[in-house]
Amino acid sequence: MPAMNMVQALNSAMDCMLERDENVLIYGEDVGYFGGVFRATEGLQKKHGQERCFDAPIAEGGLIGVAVGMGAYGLRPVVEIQFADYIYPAYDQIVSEVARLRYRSAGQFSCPITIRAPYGGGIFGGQTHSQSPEALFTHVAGLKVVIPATPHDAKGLLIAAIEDPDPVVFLEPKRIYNGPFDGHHERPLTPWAKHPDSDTPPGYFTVPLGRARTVREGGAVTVLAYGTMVHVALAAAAETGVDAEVIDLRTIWPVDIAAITASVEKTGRCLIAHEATRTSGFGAELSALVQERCFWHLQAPIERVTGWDTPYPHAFEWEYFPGPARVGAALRRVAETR
Amino acid sequence: MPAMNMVQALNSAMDCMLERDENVLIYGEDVGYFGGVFRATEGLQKKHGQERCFDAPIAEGGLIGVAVGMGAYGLRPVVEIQFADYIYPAYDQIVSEVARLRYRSAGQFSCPITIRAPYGGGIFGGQTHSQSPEALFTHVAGLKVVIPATPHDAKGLLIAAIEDPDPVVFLEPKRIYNGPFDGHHERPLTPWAKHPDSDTPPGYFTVPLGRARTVREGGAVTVLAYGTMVHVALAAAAETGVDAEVIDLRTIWPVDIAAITASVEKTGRCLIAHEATRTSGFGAELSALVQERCFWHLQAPIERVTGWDTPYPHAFEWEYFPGPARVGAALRRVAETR
Amino acid sequence: MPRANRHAPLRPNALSLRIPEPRERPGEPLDFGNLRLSRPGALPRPPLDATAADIRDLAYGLIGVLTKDGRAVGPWNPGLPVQVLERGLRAMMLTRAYDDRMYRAQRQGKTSFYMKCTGEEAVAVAQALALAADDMCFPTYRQQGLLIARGYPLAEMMDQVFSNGRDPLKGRQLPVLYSARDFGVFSISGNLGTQYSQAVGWAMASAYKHDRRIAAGWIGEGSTAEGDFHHALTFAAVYRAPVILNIVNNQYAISSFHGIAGDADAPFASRGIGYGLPALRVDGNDFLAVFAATAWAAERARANLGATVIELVTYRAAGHSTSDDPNVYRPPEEAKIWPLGDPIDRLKSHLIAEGAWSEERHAELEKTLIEEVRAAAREAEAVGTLGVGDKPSSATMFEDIFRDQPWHLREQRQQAGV
Amino acid sequence: MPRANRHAPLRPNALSLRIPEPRERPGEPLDFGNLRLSRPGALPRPPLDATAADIRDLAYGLIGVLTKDGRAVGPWNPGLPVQVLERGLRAMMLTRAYDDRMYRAQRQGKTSFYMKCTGEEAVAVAQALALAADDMCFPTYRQQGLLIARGYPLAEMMDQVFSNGRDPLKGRQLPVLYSARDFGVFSISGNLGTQYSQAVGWAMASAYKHDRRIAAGWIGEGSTAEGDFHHALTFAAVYRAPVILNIVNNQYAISSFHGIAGDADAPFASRGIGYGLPALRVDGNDFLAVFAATAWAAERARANLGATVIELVTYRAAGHSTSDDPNVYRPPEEAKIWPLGDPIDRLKSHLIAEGAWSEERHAELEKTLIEEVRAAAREAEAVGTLGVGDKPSSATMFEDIFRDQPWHLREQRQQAGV
Ligand SMILES: Cc1ncc(C[n+]2csc(CCOP(=O)(O)OP(=O)(O)O)c2C)c(N)n1
Ligand SMILES: Cc1ncc(C[n+]2csc(CCOP(=O)(O)OP(=O)(O)O)c2C)c(N)n1
Ligand SMILES: [Mg+2]
Ligand SMILES: [Mg+2]
Repeated sequence: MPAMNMVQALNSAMDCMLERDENVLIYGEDVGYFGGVFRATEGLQKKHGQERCFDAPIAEGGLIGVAVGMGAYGLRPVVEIQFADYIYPAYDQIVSEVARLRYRSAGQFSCPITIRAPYGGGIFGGQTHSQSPEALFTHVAGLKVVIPATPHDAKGLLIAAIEDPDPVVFLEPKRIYNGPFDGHHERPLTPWAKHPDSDTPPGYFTVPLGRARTVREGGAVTVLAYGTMVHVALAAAAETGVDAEVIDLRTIWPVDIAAITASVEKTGRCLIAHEATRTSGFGAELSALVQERCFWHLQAPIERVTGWDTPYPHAFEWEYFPGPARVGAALRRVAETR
Repeated sequence: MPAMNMVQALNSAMDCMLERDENVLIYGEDVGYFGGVFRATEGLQKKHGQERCFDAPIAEGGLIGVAVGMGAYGLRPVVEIQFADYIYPAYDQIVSEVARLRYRSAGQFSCPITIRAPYGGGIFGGQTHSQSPEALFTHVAGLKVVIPATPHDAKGLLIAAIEDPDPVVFLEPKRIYNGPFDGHHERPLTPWAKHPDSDTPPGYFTVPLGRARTVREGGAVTVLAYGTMVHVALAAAAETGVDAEVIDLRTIWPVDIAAITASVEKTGRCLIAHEATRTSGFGAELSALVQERCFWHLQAPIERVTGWDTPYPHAFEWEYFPGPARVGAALRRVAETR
Repeated sequence: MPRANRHAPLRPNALSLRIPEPRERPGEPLDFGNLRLSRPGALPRPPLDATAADIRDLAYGLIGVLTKDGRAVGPWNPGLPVQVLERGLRAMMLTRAYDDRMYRAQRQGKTSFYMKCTGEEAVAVAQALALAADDMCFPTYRQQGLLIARGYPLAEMMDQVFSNGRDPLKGRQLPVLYSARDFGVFSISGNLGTQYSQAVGWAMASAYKHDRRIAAGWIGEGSTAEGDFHHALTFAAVYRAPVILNIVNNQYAISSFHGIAGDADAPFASRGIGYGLPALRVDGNDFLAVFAATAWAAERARANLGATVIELVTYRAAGHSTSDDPNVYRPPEEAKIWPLGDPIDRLKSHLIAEGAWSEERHAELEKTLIEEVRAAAREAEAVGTLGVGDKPSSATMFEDIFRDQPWHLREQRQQAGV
Repeated sequence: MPRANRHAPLRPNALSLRIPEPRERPGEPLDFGNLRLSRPGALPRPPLDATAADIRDLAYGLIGVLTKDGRAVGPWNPGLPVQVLERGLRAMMLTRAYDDRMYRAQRQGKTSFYMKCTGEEAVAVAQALALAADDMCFPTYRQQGLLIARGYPLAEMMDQVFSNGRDPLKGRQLPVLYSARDFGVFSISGNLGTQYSQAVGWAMASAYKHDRRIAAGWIGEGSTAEGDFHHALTFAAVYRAPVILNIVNNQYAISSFHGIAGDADAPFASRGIGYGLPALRVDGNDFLAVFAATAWAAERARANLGATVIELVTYRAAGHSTSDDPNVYRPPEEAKIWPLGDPIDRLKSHLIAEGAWSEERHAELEKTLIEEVRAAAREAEAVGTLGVGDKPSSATMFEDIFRDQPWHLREQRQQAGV
């Protein structure tokens, strides 16, 4: 199978769906002729035509409002929000309309739209190009939230999201677009081509929503992660020697609760890692779920390693980013607490 | 001291601040001549003049954007969002501007604004007049979130919020505007006048932000609640006979962590109650905090009694609302788990 | 003196804030100075392919057809056959009878909430008749006339208002937030403005699929201040979407008057001008004018010439909803002396002037319609009213969040014991 | 054929979607057909108290003062003393020199990101000179000329760009997102559009306090599509706020051209018309025209007559930022043959035509300014550049979230070990 980086995999997924389903169309800021600021839609307008992939005005609320109408007509729009940090102007349309339409119309109307947005830190983007807003969507009934960690999953999950009958917020960890960044910014980035999970079928395939993937088996501590933090967690496990079981959640809501509880019941210990600010981050929900379901198995407090409760400061990229050192230290604490 | 209901107490707080500080002004939809759909600003325009309390266009994003500019000038605007369910069009201004201004300008500019919004269910308002979005604000670094449960606290906390140098999201449990509703919708509502906490000083006073209040001492289970749920929890405790310690958080962020841990270390058990949807609700953060800090004291799993992960359905007001029966049953479970 | 605007600066050359005030408050003399009226028949009807730039003036006048004495005059006279006029009159009268009944039902505690469109019936009814049956409507809560004109069963509307066991929306929505896919009416949102850009999206989809159907969106004058209004006009202009963007100016939001939404210095219709969209300002209580303007915009959209903005000037004769008393914030007599009159009276007078109608037939029809409503109400109330009788099963509360119910909702349903 | 719009319907009378395309793409002939030019001096300068309705035409023409041969003509000629023109020329040239230096610094890896305003210098510089020093500015990232014209120290601007130990913003903001309260410049947001309604709020506050200061907001033509733009115009109109609302139309967003923001059928200035706001469309590369239009709007606002919308037509000669290569999406030669020329060249020619300037003095000044910038750069780089040398202490990362640091941030600071 061809090795793809994550951008190529996303591009391939959209190319494939434009090919298969004429109800699929793509629009967003700079996605047409230019191909998107991260090149995810490069070549798609040229290949499939202007009406299938085009530029839109800078109005995220408008992008989503229009998508709701298109979805009601029967189309499956794939909307790119240039950075997750800029999704808030669309928050009312997402929370009040996208998420509720099927419910409030008792199934008369649905909203089969996919909202793509690059998210996360590690690129010196400062506080408005580095955010991780996933928890602002997991709290909203009616939304699915998907976050891939490899090119293979990025393609399979994006196709599954586009085909899903319900709205999907598809967050792309932009720091790993080009390679499995593990938090070691001082080292050169290994390109995806050198990573087995870059093997991606050229054609149509899906990775089902709602299923986690155990990327490292282990008996000592369960690590729950997604996006870039999956690779950071793997690095931390390798460097500390802690026999961690690292689970890539992939779909963070509805989360694969069975996979989580099975693992924690086995290890008795749990560490949660995400880039988002700590308070009311998705880690809080994971912690509560694990505590409620695995209380009698827990041998140590569940810990959270997260971004700080501050905006993401430009000069402190690595002081802010929860890298392998912080994750590793927490891993040791959780593993060694008696 | 005069007995006030919660609306009178809020009105009195604003009246008092309009009197004391000419930099305080109030605006929002229907708050001027009409006095607000819940009458919270009744008479304030007539008494203090049009420029001090006036109607605004129906554009929540505009209401807050304008408030940011006023705050930068040096005013202390108090903005009413007619229902918390309608705050989302302002979400970008709140998250990207209000919450971050002091930080990103390194203190050159601040945002001393107060955003008032009635929230919560129990009034047959359907899914767009019943929401509890507090967790969407606790996740945002730079916001304080305050929720009063009595007239006395409503006035003291609102004055403290208006005087606070930083932005405060002030959520008002509209179901208890007129009386301490405890979830027993089948019984007539006791008016505030009959409740000791309606005693409210007529003049200026504050209730400090960041401090919880133990409304019922007990040794068996710590119950963490705010807003209407404080009264539901008290009813559940009384009805089950469980010796619960009920804590009214009052300021949910930054939360009074000392009060929480002290109580849970004493009881070894904890129940969290809120109206908001369960997943990624503020209960998740409370659960995570308690588990992290009191793990070795916990004798039973921390439970959450919350709204369901659905919109608030008009016909199912009481099936949705987490009333004393559900809270009571959970209280028993938590108390009796061995 | 609180009411007065402090326009006179305190210090020389000091600035001051202007807070718009209506010209009339309870107990004050009435004056409709800001209405910008035109003589019926006075304004031209441009060719379909006129550019927005050619017809800017139409945003500042008031397109009208019906004269005081009930004659239909001028280029906008659609010259409709009597049968169509009678259908329109009937639908408007039925809408009013329905509103009255449901309003009383709420007062009797049979439901939690209700909103009338009294005085504004011509807007939804005439527009429903001017559109094709399969054109898609994105209304607010005040266009119940669309459903009624399109023949949606009254009893089913009532089922929704009562959230009873037969409510097509399973008791999930506040009364009047209907959804009727099969009648080309989109799910009505409780959040103002959101439907406006959605209407544009639906129209873009129709164009994308080389369909022939167009969309229509409605928004209240107060809600034009929301960002969605601007998004709708922007996207409609950019992609030349086949959509009609209606602004229903009924003079009030809840308590606040049109001036708070920003028409002191320019009428709402003129908002369209800055986007290069044709903008028509229409007497919304003139059935013929509303029909003609809508038909013009619909033809234009179907000819692939893009969107039209229409301001429909009308008057909200009732309270905003069952939750407010309008006499607190506006003069009670205002409705009666409203310069544009009542849409039903005016169409009635026209039909009578045309010799096609009479007071007797009118009274007769009114009786019939009230009876029709009463029968529907009996049927719906027999099923159930809010909290009484048959209601949707509680288990449905956990359905339709997603097409397939995930584990957490299954679990919660079990916890709820339903 | 992807590029072509399928305007020809597939089926008879079938609808189709219009996707706006610029008239030129790389490798295609150039044509500035949509520029709506007017002859310099051709448009009238209305009295301050003219109503918006009186002067609608000014939104469709192009206010200009400088002729091709460098003469200043017409009613908008502000007749400025040579010293002011020289100050303006100097500030524009300094801005360009600063941009060039910082752009290279980014290329050399001394910072993460940079944005130039090359070709647009007249906008911020002429407006800074036309405003009072204590009027409050709410700019975007492309009005660095405001800071430079108001005398903000270059080295401090560089400290911000380098996020070094002397950065007044403590390394928290992306380069160019300055904040300079003491110079009347609001904290620049990374989120487009938000500052626009904030400017209106500041102006409302000034009016509320019977102050004399006014506010000015800037927004790019691409960002006018955001809801904040609409909120700003709505609130400014309703409360008659003393604010100048500038739309900087530099033809491009990032890669997308002005047509995607919706000016195919109406210029951006005309957006103001629907709110009843005076709207001026101005040659943004004509220093004198920009100054005169801004002065007119400022005087009007100070006279308590409210807000003015100004579209400044200019051209973004450089890339959007250091992150894009403009030659991928637009013809490289476009900048050179841009009909409105270069603002610095044009003011220079005017001064020479006036006999107040010469090529020699110009070259001389250019050298001096480049030296001034180099000196400032040396100073700033000596303190530190991104990741090198002195940077703010990590502990500051946890400060200024609130005025007083709450327990959770104290705790997190300790966990961070700083
Ligand atoms: C986003 C939002 N903000 C506020 C409200 C509360 N609200 C409901 S109706 C209304 C007034 C709307 O006035 P208008 O747009 O003129 O419509 P009308 O009721 O006159 O038909 C308000 C403020 C809401 N439903 N949604
Ligand atoms: C809300 C938001 N959406 C998207 C972006 C990404 N973005 C940054 S600049 C830009 C283009 C802005 O174009 P324009 O408004 O014309 O300003 P210009 O750069 O031309 O001065 C975009 C899309 C953003 N910063 N904020
Ligand atoms: Mg209205
Ligand atoms: Mg631009």
